Amino acid sequence: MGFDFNSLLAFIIFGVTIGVVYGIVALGISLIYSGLDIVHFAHGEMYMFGAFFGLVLAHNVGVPYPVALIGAMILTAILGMLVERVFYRRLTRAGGGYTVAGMGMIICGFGMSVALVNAAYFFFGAEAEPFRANLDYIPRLTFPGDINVPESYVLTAIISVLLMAGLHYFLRHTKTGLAVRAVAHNKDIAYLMGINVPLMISLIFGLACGLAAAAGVLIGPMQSVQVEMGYLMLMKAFAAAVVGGFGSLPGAILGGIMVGIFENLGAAYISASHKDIYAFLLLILVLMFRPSGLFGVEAKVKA
Amino acid sequence: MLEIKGVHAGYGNLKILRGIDMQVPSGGIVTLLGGNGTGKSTLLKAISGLIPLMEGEIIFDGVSVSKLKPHERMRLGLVQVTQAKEAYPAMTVEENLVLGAYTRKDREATKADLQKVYDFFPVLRERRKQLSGTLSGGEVQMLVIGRGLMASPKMLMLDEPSAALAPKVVLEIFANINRIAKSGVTVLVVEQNVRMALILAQYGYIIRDGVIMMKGEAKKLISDPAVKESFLGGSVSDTTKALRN
Amino acid sequence: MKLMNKVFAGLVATGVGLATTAAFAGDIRVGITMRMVSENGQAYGQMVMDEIKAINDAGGINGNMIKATLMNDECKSDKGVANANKLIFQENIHLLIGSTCSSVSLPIVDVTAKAGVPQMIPHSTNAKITQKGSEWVFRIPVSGRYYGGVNAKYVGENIGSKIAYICAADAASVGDCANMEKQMRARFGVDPAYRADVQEKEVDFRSHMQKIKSMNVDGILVAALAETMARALIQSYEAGIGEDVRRIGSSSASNAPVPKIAGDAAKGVFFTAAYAAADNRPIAKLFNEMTRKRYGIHAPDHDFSQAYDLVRIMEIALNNADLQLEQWSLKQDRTAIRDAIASVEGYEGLASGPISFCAAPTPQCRDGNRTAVLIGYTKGGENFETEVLARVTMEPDFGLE
Amino acid sequence: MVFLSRIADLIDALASRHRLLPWLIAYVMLLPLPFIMSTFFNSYLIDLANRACLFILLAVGLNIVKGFCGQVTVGHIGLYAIGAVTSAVLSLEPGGFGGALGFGLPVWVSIPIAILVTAFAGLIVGLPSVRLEGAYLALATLGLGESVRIFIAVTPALGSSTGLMMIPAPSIGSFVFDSFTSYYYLVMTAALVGIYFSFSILRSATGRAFQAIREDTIAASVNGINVIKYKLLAFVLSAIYAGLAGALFAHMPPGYLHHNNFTVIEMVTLLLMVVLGGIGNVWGGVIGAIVVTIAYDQTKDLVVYFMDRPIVVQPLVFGLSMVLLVLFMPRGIGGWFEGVLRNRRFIKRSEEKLGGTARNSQS
Amino acid sequence: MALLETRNLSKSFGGLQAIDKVSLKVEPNTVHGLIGPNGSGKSTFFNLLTGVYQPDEGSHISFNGIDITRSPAHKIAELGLARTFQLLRLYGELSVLDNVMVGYHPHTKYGPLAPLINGAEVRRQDKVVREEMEELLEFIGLAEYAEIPAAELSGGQRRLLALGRAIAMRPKMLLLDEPGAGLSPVNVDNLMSTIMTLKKRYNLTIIVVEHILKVVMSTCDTISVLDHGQKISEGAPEFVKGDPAVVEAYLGREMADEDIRAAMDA
Repeated sequence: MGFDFNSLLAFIIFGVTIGVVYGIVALGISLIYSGLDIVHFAHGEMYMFGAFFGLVLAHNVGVPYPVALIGAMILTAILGMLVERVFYRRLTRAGGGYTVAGMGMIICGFGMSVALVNAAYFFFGAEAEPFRANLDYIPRLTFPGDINVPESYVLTAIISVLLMAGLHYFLRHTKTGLAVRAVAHNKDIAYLMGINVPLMISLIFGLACGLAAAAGVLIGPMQSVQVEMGYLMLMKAFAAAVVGGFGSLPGAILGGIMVGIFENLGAAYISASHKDIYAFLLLILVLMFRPSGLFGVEAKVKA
Repeated sequence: MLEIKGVHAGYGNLKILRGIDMQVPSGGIVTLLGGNGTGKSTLLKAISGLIPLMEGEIIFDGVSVSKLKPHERMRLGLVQVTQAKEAYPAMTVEENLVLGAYTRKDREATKADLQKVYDFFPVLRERRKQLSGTLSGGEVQMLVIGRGLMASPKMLMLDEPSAALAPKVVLEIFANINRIAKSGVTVLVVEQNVRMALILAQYGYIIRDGVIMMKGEAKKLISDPAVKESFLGGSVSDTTKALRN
Repeated sequence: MKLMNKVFAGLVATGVGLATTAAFAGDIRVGITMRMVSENGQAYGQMVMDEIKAINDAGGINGNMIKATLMNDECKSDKGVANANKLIFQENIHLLIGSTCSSVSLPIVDVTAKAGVPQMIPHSTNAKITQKGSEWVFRIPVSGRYYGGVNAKYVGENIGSKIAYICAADAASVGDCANMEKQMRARFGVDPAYRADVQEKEVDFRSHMQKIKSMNVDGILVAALAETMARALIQSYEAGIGEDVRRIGSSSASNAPVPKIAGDAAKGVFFTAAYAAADNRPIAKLFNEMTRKRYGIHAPDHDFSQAYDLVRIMEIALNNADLQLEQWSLKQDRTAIRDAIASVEGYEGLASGPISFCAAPTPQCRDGNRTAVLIGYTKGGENFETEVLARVTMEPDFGLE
Repeated sequence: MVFLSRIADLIDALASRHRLLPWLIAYVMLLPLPFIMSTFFNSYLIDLANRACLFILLAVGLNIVKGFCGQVTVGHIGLYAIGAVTSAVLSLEPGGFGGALGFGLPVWVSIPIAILVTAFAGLIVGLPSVRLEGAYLALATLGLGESVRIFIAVTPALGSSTGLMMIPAPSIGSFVFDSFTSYYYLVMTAALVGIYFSFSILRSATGRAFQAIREDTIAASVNGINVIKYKLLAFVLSAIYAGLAGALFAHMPPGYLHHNNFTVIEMVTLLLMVVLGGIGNVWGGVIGAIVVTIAYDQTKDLVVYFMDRPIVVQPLVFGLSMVLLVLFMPRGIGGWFEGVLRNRRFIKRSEEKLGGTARNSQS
Repeated sequence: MALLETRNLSKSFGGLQAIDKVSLKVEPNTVHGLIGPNGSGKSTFFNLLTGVYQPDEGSHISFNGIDITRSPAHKIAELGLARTFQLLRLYGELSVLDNVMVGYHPHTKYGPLAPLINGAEVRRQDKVVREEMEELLEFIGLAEYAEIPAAELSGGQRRLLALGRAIAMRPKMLLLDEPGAGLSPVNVDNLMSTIMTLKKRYNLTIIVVEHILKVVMSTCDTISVLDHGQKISEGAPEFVKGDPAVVEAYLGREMADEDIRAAMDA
């Protein structure tokens, strides 16, 4: 296959557009990790539930797409908080405080993931559903070299930027955001500051799950919505979070974009059938040689 | 102000405090002395609510707080200043201080208090935009005390304010604590530095193995040979004397 | 803690208890293993069970009831083999129906061959299933080797020979792709203009479409399972590939999710399958009506028709077989059923053409259905519409070396 | 409780005669199982027992790295896949039916080679553990395990989507291990030997070193344990178990392998076995494997109708039970079992000491 | 010849100089005390000696004539340098007996794979080791708790076990990190007499970090004083006691109580 800059540019653009979605999910994973020291293995299912909530709102209730997006974020946030309250909290408290990761947490996360997927079968069925959204008000971008970027991707990019900016503003410039950061760093001291730590933990979980839901609703119109969509996204998002530096929020987005570009280039120039391996490869390489991630500051690696 | 009645507490099955009784009268400074692993940090955690009580009761300002969560106790004005190493290093000095006032709703008064803290510790004003991780040990200690003050406490509990600080800085910090007490805040200082703490405080408790071994007026304790005898973590001169006896 | 222990002890006890349920005489025992996780999968399973119940309600087979046991194999070979073993050795079935996935049917062929149990394949197109030389296997659907030939012939004659291939990594699609490529080469001497092997559940085809766009191909073959194919179709339009480039589907294009998800992008797609909902025969219309009413689907795809045909062929064979249905006669009854199925000839059901089997354990005998229909979508979406472009019957040994 | 104690006493008594005696008796007791099953129940149960034995091997192996050594690995199923595919490819006829790679080696040669290859792969899976721990290690091993599966799924030489088929069954002379019963003797022996070796490791300096690393890595290194070496050793040992289980799975009739036998769901099942049995407990892994295999088999046709839709509830129950187990029974069945035995030993020792002059400890 | 010698030992974490060019010699068969205020770097010093931390460039540590500056922790342990931890770091889930048997690990004569290859030899040797370790437990008074998980012991018993685990390593030198923390004075006395007995019995050289000055003063032959990562004084207890640098580090300027009080009131 000949090499030309136009197609290279195209692959990079495609990588970025899908990468931001990885980034949003990774953002949630990073948020939960830095806040609660939990690697949330059921986050892909939150993403899936978010997509379905959005679908139900948009198709069955008939609200406009942006409303469905916000509604799905809220509903999934509530679901996430419920799961955290009912299950994870028990596990963390047993270990004294809110920080006991390790094996129990990982197994619990996997079990939760399996349970949520199968609960979703009950409600949504196994069939893939198309997510049709009227996005005529979004411009369709055309890049030089005849590269089309459809509306849904443009919208995704815009919303991702908005979400990131919103999250940044919330964490840096509001009092609650300050409290969230305090809880993330050390729960005991946050308690002594008079912060309602359990509430903040719920908030962190809710926020993270809301972000995953946003990713689900955004990706709906690009791909279809299906109960088993979560797992692969989870893997990509993990890769993104690790590449960007676990716990680093801007790193998560950058990591997502890197994973997106990396796997698109790999698929285009090496082999398309190994596409999913590239994300893992990146994940493993980063973990082996720079566990703190490419943009991370601090990683929980032993001394 | 604070009354502790027969408190038993610990972690999991491990009981560390075995029946602590203590009173901190309103106004003034009380010190709690003890070496490493004697249970003084555990007692502080029990008072501020980070660990649940197994037995006993804690009454603050006439209200039983035994069942309250830490943030609820803090809203009553029972504020604990953490050890200096527990400032939030990734936040700026000002963010740390604002966090101290997290529970307060009165914005204007909070702002005024922020200025008051800056007046109290001018060095913090100079460094308000710096990340607290870049401060020196003494500055961080001032920061955490200032953060405690931001909550407009009725009672302030300090956890080893002299730890890992140069003697000169310790003196400065203790002078500040004295000023805070004079402004009407009740202070409980937990210390290993016996002599300095007993000079600062009016009343002292000595804890060992999870029980109060000795208590009394600071002036009496400081000259009590029994204190020197029993308290083995004291200064060299104290110990030297103890050895000679 | 104590309670949990009791629960598990109970579980184990029930397990052993269930395992001892002895098979009783007088019933024709049929075991079914299929993928029950997808909605369609459940609907087929449901239909097979419903049809068997209808037979029973109408008096059974010569007065004997059919006792059907349905198990889910999740489209996983180890689970499918375990199901088959359980059905054969624990339930003592006379006949096995399964599986819907080629990768599960393939190992089960060996199980049934060794145990001596007739196996009817409801929906697995991989050509190797019948090439293993088992006396006991019967395939109702059209083998993948025929599809490739029909597709290639039509494409080469009507569209052009410059074709781009997008092949997903599931067993059926890999076969479809390879067969089509082979036939295009054999018939027209052309190699693929572009070929991309993608993952089974690939979601992003844009880089391939971008490359294909710059190549001015005559057509694009998308061989993938339904949802994956639908995504590829949509993205081909998003990339700006015009309608003049024909989209060719693999046989999964017959599944309802394709037009449902792809929407307008499904229009103009054509593919080969074993049944067309646009079939005008009265029996087909009745069948469409029946599935629509019973299972609430817009139009049955060829998986439904094949499952339906399977039950009918089974009914014919069971009626013809001389069955004792006693405890001692299990082996004899199984052989009788096998021979009865092998002697079904010229069955005209819903399928595209007549289905005939014969006794030899060869693909020629056991790939009973050799007629593929060329179908085109004229409208996408939930209420999709199709048209029949052609109907082609192949020689029995077509596609075999 | 008393009953358990009795059995333990009996085993102790037997072991004091000769330490292999309990094992031999267990082996002899397991020998007639296929005949009992096929006579009184049905021969499918032998097949079930065979699969249970494979899972016992896997679970016991996983326990070495996870339970003894405390390394959180989620890539074990990838090793299982490597063992299976290697042995299959080596023993398949060249240019055989499936279109996959084949070397035509005898099964008895291919299995040991597969174990060696898997052991080497285990070393590689273990490498991240040198630098990473906890969640990071879980992610790295998950990535490696999934990469193995995807690699198999897209490589035609390794079966890809059609799978590897007609993998020969092991044979001695003209006797072929292709029936449930004959294969039972193969896998049962392997499982029992596996359990025995697992105990041997646990009760040696090697096992103590593993556990010390699990409890406190820094203390272990200061106690003179080469932490890196022992961590890798644990990975390699568990890989050997996985490789053996994989190879035996590959050659088990009908001799078919497909990449979807090695997905994360299978890994989760394996985790469930280990957790249910009790992490770090050898018998726990065995009990877990047996219980889960039977429960899985018996619930697979359990269907519940919800909104007129038939729902296979098993995976849901399975996921939930995993969460609940971790929450309410974190030490599993084996942990409870262990507690009973430990109390028994303590009581015994105290009785021996009764009246002795053991110096009392302080405080 | 000194058994342990450090030259210019330094370690910094980020910007913080935890240990700053400390040179130290420990003679065989002595008890060497290491004291200093909180945060003066005593624990870091131990961590450097035992290979838990890697020292900075230019540092040098030799033990028994062998350079161990960059040796990994397990190699150092094999050379005969054992230690206890301030937070004990026992293997909580392991039985008391197993804890000390792990301590014996450096002297295990069979390879790690021996249990798979030569089980009989493993059992024979383990039996010998077990008897020896039970004897040790008997000596420290934990024999009847041998089968109990270490986590279920009381505080004092745990300290003893930590000591026992270190002794089981058959070390030439033992580093004790605050062995008396959290013990009552009576128990501290008991502990010290136990340590001294052990020293004689096993012919040990000991470095002890301790807060309780009484312990240090009464048991040590030599004392080194650390402050802010630097060695500020060294010598016999009597000398250290009177060294103005030490007094300064612990007390600040020599001030009368009244002067301090006045300064606080200012």
